[in-house]
Amino acid sequence: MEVKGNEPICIPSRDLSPEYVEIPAVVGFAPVQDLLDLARVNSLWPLTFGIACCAIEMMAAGVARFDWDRFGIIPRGTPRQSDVMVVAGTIPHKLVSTIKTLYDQMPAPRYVIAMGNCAISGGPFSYDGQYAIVNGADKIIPVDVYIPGCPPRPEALLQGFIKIQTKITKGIIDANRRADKAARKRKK
Amino acid sequence: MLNPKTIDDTSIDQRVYTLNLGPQHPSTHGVMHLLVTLDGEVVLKVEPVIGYSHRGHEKMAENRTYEQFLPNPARMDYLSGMIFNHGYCMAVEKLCGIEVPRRAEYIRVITSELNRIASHFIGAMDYAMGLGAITPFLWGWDDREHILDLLEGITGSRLTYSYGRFGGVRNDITKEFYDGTRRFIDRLRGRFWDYENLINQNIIFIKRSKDVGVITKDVALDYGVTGPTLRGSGVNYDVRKMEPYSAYPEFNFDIPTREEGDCLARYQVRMAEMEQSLNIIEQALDHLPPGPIRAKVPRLVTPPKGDCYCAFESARGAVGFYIASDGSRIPYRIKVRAPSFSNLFVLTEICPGHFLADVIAIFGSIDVTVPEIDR
Amino acid sequence: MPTAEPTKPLENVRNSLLQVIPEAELRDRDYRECGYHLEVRLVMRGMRRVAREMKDRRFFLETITAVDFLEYFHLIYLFSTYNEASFRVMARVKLLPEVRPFSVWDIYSEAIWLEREVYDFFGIRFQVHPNLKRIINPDDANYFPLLKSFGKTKFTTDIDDILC
Amino acid sequence: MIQAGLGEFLFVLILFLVGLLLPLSMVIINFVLGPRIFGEKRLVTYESGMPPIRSAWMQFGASYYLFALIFLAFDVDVLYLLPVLLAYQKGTGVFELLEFSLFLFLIALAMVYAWRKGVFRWR
Repeated sequence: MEVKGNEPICIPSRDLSPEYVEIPAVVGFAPVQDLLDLARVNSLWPLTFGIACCAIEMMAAGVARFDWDRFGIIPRGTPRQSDVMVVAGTIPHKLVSTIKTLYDQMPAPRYVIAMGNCAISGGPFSYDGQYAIVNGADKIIPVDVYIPGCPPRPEALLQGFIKIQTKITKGIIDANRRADKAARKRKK
Repeated sequence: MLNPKTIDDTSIDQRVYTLNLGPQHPSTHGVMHLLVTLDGEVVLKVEPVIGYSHRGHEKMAENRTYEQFLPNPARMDYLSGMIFNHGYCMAVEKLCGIEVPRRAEYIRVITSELNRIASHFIGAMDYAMGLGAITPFLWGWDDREHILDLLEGITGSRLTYSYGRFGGVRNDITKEFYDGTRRFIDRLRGRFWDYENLINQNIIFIKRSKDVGVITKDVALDYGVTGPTLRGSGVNYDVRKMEPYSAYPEFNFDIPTREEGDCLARYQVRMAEMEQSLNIIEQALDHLPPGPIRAKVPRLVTPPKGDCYCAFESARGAVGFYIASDGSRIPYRIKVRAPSFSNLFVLTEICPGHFLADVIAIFGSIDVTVPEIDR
Repeated sequence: MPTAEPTKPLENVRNSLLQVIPEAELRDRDYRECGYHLEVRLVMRGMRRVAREMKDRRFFLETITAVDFLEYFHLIYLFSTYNEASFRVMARVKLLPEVRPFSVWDIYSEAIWLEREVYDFFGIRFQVHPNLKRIINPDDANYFPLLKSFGKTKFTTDIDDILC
Repeated sequence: MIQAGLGEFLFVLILFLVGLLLPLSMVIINFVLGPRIFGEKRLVTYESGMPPIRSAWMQFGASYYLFALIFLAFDVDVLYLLPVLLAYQKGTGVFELLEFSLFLFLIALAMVYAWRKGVFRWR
């Protein structure tokens, strides 16, 4: 890997390479898929993949006080049984192939949360002449939700999961909620 | 059994194979990669591969002024971030000859000891979880949340603190922090009894920990092991006692050590050290002197030419900041002596001969933080 | 017990080191100001004798590191003790860039990985090292990051020997 | 009469069909309703994120086999728990308890024998 020290390290920005394009299901019947989405939403199993300080806040989100079990989130050890990959921490060059392998080994439908500034943009460690890290997880794998913070609080991680839930159900829950509120206002 | 020295994974004997206890593994406390050569269940060779969490702290130090480098130490060992932060400030103060007022020293000791307890909670309870005990893991983290609330009250962050400044600390401790710490000390003293019953007398925990991964004194000397891992082998080396810094000479606390040197001894040393830290905090709160919390220090510190090595005790061992300064505002070279680096490679010496499950227990009992090793 | 000037053990180490490597330059340093008590400045050849002497006196090897002064390196070994009032001895070796220092891995086993780290960041190749390859940077990296010539470093140009 | 005789074996047929259709339907539903991904390293065996060093097809030590045998012994006798409940419904509970604890005791003997032989010591 040819790396010269003085100019900034930038891996060509991720073009959605064909291997990451999801092949939609054979039966694309909308109500069925929405029903499945509602089922997926309430059992998002993250892959236990903590790299650095954000991993401790991820564990804190899993423990009694913030307790992500309420959302049906059960951390899984292997990518084969997980839906969400939480990239929690800085991504050095040595870890890039590992992240790609793990992401490939996750079955569809899968989602990625970039937790912490390091996973969003290299965070406090990205500067002109940084030789060691990749500036952001989205340079390697497609990311769904970004959670800023260094480290972000456990509540921020839970909100990230809720944001993924809204994304999965394509905003159906919010749309219904807005519709109910509008209906109540009209009735008054 | 096959002789570990002569075996490597390309040997024709089919039974020997090499396994990646790799970067992503529930039991490797972060992205640690252990290349384990196995004969069936028996481990022949363990080779730790590191570098999966390397961020180039030391190269960054050569681009940052001393103040800009303040947030970095807490991100090296984020479990004892406060101790690293104060240690870095102490190193620069030693280099520039800045006198820190006594109240600031006391506040540093209180916050460092609180952070040490929080780090020992993770170290000890992650070890227990490595053996399959989930409840102590949840208890330990629950008690740790109390500490995080206290420290967040005065510093604003939960894990990676930038509370220390050259010449003292950023702001004074509040009344809530003072009362909260008092309540926390009483509460935690009552909780040790629960941990004692739940884990220390648990027959499975003892059977899995006793005589597993014994580190003798010579091996510890050979590998430069420090911290609770060393104190579990009977050497009472603690930088707070041997090279007293900050306000530690004014408190009396003893260094718990165990003679056996196995995983159980290291676990017991960590639990005993928590009680000692509580004593220190209590004494510090009793005699908290009034006065300023920061010395008069120019905005940008420019230390004289020369170098200095400042050692202090983190939850994992003796940390050392070696700073070479060329008289400018930017350090010429900062080298961080990471205790986890030396503690980690003891694995290659003590793991052969154990089962694979014991290697995970030994690795948990040594309690390393990966970004501190890779810096 | 505060570290009053530990004359007794420090004198023993000084005398024994003087016998072991007469040509080295020993300096007493004020602990409060620089963090170590005794500084040994020597040439690469004497380093293994110093390490063996320290091992016999039950010192442990705290760390091996290097500092790049553009024309030469300073290889820094730190030894400290476990037992009585701990005091620290720093061995400082002046290396020209192409010189290959001797490895002390058979005296201190920890030196295997410490020296690999120094090689990984500075390119200093230790002789007779079991497997001198990169330890932290990716194996196929072709750069030595902590050299002043690599990447961005802001340092003043008038560098004379910082420590004199 | 043959029909009557045959009728009793109907439930065996039902059991077989359910046993066959259930997993099949799961696979089909999954194939039909779920999206699919063909990543480059999808079929690589998972070894904590690294490329596996050797294929998993290799000779294992004998002690793994003995361990599996002992597990099998206890797994099978758990299988008998349910039919025992159905079969022994006539008398009071004491007889069944004795009967079954004797059965368990015999299997436990097998385990003690294996223990004495040193199967659990892995050497």
